[in-house]
Amino acid sequence: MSAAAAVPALLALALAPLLLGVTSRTKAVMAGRVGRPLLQPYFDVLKLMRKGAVYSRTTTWVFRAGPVVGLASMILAAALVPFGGVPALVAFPGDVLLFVYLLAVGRFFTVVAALDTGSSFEGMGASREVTFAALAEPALLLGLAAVARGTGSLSLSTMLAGATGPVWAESAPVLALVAAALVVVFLAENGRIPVDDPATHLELTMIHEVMVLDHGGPDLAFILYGATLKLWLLGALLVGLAVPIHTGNAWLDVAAATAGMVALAVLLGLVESQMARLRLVHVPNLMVGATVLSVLALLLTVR
Amino acid sequence: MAALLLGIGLLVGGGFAALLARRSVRWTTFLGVGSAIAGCLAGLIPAGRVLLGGAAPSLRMAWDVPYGAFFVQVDALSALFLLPIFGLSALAALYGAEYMAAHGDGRAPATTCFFFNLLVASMALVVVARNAVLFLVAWELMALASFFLVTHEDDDERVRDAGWTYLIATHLGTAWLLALFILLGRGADSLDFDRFGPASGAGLLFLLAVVGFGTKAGFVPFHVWLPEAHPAAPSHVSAVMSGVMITTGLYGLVRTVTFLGPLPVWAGWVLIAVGVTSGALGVLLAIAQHDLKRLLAYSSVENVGIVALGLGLGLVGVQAGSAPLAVLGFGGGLLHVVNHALFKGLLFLGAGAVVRAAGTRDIDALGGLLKRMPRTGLAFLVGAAAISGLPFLNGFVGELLIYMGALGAATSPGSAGTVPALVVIAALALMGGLAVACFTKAFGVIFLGEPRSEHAARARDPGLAMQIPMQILAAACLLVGVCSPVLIGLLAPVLVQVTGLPIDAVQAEVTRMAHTLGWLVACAAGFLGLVALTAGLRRSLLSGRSVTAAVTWDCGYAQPSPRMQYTGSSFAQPLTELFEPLLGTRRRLSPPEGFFPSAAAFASETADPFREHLYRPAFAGIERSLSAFRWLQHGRVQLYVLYIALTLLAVLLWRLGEA
Amino acid sequence: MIAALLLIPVLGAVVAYALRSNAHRRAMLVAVAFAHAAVAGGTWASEPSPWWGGWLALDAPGRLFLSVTSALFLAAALYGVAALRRELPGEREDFEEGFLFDNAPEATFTACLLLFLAAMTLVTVSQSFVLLWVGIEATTLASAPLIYFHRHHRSLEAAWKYLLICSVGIALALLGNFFLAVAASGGRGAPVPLVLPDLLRAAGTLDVAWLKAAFLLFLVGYGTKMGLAPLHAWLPDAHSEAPSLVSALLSGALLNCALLGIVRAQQVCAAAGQAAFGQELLVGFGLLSMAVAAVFIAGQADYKRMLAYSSVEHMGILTLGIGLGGGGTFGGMLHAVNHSLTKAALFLVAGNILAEYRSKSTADVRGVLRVLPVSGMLWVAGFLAITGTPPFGSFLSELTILKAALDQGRTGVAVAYLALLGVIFVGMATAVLGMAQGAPRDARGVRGRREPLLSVVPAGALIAVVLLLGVYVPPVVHSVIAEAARALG
Amino acid sequence: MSDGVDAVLICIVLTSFVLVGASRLGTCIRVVALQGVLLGVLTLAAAESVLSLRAPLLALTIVGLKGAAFPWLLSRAVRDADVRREIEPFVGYKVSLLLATLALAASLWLGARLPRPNPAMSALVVPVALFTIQVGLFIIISRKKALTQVLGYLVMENGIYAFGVGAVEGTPMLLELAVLLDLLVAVFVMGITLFHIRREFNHIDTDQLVALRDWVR
Repeated sequence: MSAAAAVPALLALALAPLLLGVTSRTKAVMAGRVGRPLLQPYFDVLKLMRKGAVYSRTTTWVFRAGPVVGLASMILAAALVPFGGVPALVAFPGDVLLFVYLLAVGRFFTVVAALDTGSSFEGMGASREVTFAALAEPALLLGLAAVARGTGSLSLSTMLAGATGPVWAESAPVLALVAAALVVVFLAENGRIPVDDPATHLELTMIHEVMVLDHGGPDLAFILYGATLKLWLLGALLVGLAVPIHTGNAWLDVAAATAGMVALAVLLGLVESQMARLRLVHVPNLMVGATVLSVLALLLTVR
Repeated sequence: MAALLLGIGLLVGGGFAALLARRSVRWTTFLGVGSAIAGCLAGLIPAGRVLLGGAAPSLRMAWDVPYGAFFVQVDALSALFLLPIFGLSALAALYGAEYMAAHGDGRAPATTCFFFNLLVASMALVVVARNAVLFLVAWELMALASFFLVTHEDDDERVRDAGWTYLIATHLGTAWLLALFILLGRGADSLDFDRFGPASGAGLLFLLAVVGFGTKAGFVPFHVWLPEAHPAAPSHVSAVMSGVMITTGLYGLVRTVTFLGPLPVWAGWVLIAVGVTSGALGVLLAIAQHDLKRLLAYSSVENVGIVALGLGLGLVGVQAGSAPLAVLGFGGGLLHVVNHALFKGLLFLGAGAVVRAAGTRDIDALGGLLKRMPRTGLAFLVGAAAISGLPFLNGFVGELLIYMGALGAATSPGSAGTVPALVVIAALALMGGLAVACFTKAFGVIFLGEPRSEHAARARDPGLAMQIPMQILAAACLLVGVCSPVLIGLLAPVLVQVTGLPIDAVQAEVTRMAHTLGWLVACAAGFLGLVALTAGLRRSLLSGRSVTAAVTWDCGYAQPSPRMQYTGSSFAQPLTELFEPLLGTRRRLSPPEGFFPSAAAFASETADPFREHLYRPAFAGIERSLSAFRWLQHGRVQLYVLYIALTLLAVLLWRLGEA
Repeated sequence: MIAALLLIPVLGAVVAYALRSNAHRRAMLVAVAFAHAAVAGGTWASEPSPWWGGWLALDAPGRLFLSVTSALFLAAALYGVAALRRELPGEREDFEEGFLFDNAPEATFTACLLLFLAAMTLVTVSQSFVLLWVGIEATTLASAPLIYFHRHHRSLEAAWKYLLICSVGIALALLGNFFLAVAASGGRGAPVPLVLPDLLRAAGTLDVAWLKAAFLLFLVGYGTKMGLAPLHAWLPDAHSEAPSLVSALLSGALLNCALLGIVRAQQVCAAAGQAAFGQELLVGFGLLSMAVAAVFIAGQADYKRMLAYSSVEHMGILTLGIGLGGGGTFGGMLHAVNHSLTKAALFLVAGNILAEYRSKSTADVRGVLRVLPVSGMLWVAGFLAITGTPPFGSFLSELTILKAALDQGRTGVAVAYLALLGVIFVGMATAVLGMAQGAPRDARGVRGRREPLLSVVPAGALIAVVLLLGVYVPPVVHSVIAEAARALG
Repeated sequence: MSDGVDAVLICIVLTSFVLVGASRLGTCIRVVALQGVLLGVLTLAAAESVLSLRAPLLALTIVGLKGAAFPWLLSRAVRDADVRREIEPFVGYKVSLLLATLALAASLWLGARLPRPNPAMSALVVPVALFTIQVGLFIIISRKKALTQVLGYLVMENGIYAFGVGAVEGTPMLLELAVLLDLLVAVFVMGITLFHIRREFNHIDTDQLVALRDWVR
């Protein structure tokens, strides 16, 4: 693997928080406010890293392990995702499955960490997290399967590299459907509106945010950073699929992809400022809808 | 072969010895458990040798029963199943030594030791038998031994019911097998396996096998005995039953497939359908349970479903003549059999430790055990992560193989296996997500938070005899995950035998898969590195900063109490509500009322839908229709003589009328 | 040798009637049983010479059933010592309706028991149809008083029904004998004496129509005695009311004797080339019996009646086997042996349970395994054996019969067979296990006491033999059964 | 010769009809006795040679037993157990007679189907025998009293015996002996049982004997 292969991972590590900044700025603008600086997420993470920590007497090492494992799995996942046509650091047939299941690892530990506090709020959040994730997983995997079928590869790098203009030309509806499904997964996995509302923390209707109520200091920093990474990675999948720009020049491609990411962040901001979050009982329908989209995509490829 | 027979002999002999030494608990335990462990170790030798490429030893002796012959053979397939059987049983026996002793319900554990050894011996015999009569005898012995183990605490009404349900289910299942084997050996005057050739009506025979063996394996809807029996048994027995005994059903199915030759196209579909239903319903029902051991039992149904998915894909592959699909499907399925033995055994042993320490199986009465029994907790966590199929543990590897097979079929355009493959992918994805939900619930509610009852608060880690097996199994889960590139090589001979593909084709697939797994291991190393890194970072950040302890953030409630915690039922509520139509969960709610509500209660219960809506009515119906004929025995002697007269008339008219 | 077989029990009966002391009489009973068993065992060693010009001789089926009968009688006699000890002298209370009743004098009982043995021996050794018939008639008359041992109205009713129904059956069988005589004296050729070898030799000359009619009458007549549905009506009553050791003999030995009658008839038919004629009927009766048994076993409230119906079931099974022919016949004969031993053991154990719990109701009995450990164990083992569970012998025989059915491609028969076996298993399992397991209800003052050796050893031995037959069928037994099966064509 | 036999056989049929139609216990017993005597006559009539000692002996025993002993035994039983003298049938007399006629027809049909056993002997033997047997069975089935069942059994035996004497030529003595033995012990034991029944229930109706059954309304 060449040095270039490290680029996607490094970009992810470096720029992930920026997306959050862009999104919140977009929302602020839409709301007619000035809003926080673009780099605010970086500041938050750094600030939190400098703080001490308060642990509930109920908690055990699991609580402390949660953020660590979560972040580690995200970083590893970052090594699997290509960016702008540049293959990922680690690419092998089947890495797509590893990627999906790494998300599961992160979830597993976040959830048990939340349960470790014995707080009913965090239990509630945990329960919802696993529920919706279980529903999101088929959508994600089937969507990826559709891409794999379209590109005849089982490795993310080649799959996304394969999603080029020509492919779009011939099977636009498939990729479009998959992209749509992935958008839903993207929103759900990252706990964004309309599935979840990252802005509030103590509503009984919260999912992701309420799980980390008891975390503070570096732990919270890890969680925050991990969340932005997740946002970036799923975004990268989406962009890699939806922005099939492949000039010969790697730098241009990367630049284009980055632009695409920013655009995605802005889009996300727009969505969040336009939509309200769904009632929880309706969220499953959204997930099932996404799964249906993936299945449709597959049927299109199978016929 | 000698070693195997020695092992079986040791097991049986030790069992009888334990019976004879009934009087003294110490001697019973020593003889029973000692012989069990020794026998298992002896039995492992030939299994290991064969898997490492040794020749398959076999022994054929005359046996003076109709159609019978004492014909046993350890080929690769047998060896693959012998491995978990002996391995897990040895550990369970060791565990049982302490478990039963402390379980002290006044009765010496002699009978338990005896039947445990008998169970292990018969399981081994089942997978090596090469004669239908021998197989069936071993098969029924296995059922009987496990039945007596299940009804160990038979003074409990529920345990008795569980026992009967089990005995009846397994006996009725065997009826199908009788028909299967006789039809296989049709016309022949011997029922040796090597006489069974590609039979006519393979499809019918296949269905017989699916029903007959599926009853033992716990395929939905033949699984009803499973969630009853496994909780009722002592935990080390549950571990063996759930970990390996039910997989003998899968063994039988695979073995039968090797006899049948070319199967109809729908055969693979049937298995996949079974796998989807078993997997999805199994895990959903598992999530809905409050009883820890019931939860684990249902999760066994799920895992059997996963195996069925793999085998089904394999069959489709064989019929479509696609080597990758066949190899990866069967490979994944069989590997998952071994993995399931490891983590399900581990989880049941852990559950046993919990039940013994806290005196209850009710998840909602537990909590905060990780502080009180840290070692058990750690082992259980590993098991939970493994069974959820999280990467770098053994559970993931098996599922990965099946996924790869399915994806491969899905991506190769125009392959016959596309649609089944996609079904499998969707099913596995859903099960994976639900499994995470299920076992975060199990681990989280039991081991984390605050204890919800006095018993739970007083729980302590068990002694070494129960610790060691759990730790070994936990280590094994890790090892299989990490050594997978090597281990998968061992599957090659088995796969050749099962798929009937040429060795080099299988070998090629296996090496391709090993390459992927190699990457996986590399990632595992990277993952460990990253974890260490982040952990180190966290430590260095926290060093010198204030780290204080407080109560859990309680949103300003005056008095947070353990009873305010999220219980298992509430954790599962969104899913149970979502899948209400499938599960038929019953809820009883008496909400708080008035300004000063005195008492409020909420209880939810999820009974087995098939037991409730299929079997209960069916059996009741049969009973009713039978009792409709009771008037025959009317009591009047005149009537009885009338029967005789009518019979005479009937036969005369029938037989002489035509003559 | 045959003379000894017949005379020992007869003389024994006379002496038993004469003897005054119960102790001596019981000792004598056991002694006779042993002697008879010894001689019967001897017949395996040396072929006994025919007697009465070949009217009395021992062929394969005869030897098979003679040995079973003798063994069962030995077991029953030993058990009888313990059982008779349990019978308190004078009036005792009936535990179902609470009235007082007394027993028949033990002298009569023992004498009838021994005559019963003599009669059954006669059946097994007689080659002449007439003697066979006389023997079966004699069994009825000898066993009726045994059923009426407890002198109260229920056992009297049972005895009356037994007597009347079986007499009717026997009468039909007698008519069968006449028909056979007609067939034998038929126009073609000289009259043939009704002795098996002669009949088999001259089978070709028999008049087919009369032969068929004769077979039908034998089937219905002896079938009544054998308990084939719907001719079985006497069986549950007699078995439930008779003392347990009598029930054991009725179920284990007597039914076989009746079967022997049918077997003989079938032998002649087969020799006359009419094997197929009977087989259809036998299959039909077999399945019907199993079905009827299933009806009454499912949810049966009285465990002795349950065992009785199970006898009907097994008579059905082995009739089915014989009806299938070929391997099925072998299975049927083997099953006859397995069933006799198992069922006798079960009845003996049932006697222990009855004596301890003083109730025949399945619902009243709980926790036998705790109260009477040995009996409880035998009870469960017997249940497993009777339902054809490996490693007990009946598994092999039932398997063989199923194989015969499937090999002949008679799927319908096989399916019905398996289904009925399943239903019956469920019915018996719930009853038997419910009795064996759990903790005893203390209502009836049930308290575990040491079980006298003689009350459990006989049953234990029988079960052990069945177990042995399940894992090893000795070649000599195998050959005899095979020979018996061959005789049936 | 043969017409003599026929005459006897017809008489037997008639007695059977009377038996079916009779309403009083005493009558029945007497009719059965009469039938016994008729059988004795039949034995003589059917014998090939009157000179042989066998036939008269047989006839004598038959008459002795069926004509005298059993009827006496039964009527004594009736006297001791002050039973009501009616038959108390389940099936009315007219219906019974109708059924009997049908039975006669059936037995004629059956007799016609079976090859004639003994050319020398009257063709009526087989049908009559079968008919008598059916009547016996019918009486057992359709009458309430235990005593009538014994009667029915006797009639059945009569039928069988008639068949034996009439149809089976040159059969070994054994068969007749068998019949006698059967009658002797069967009726003897039944008599004893009747005695016990009377002691137990103070009457000999069988509608009390329905305690043992698996069916409850």
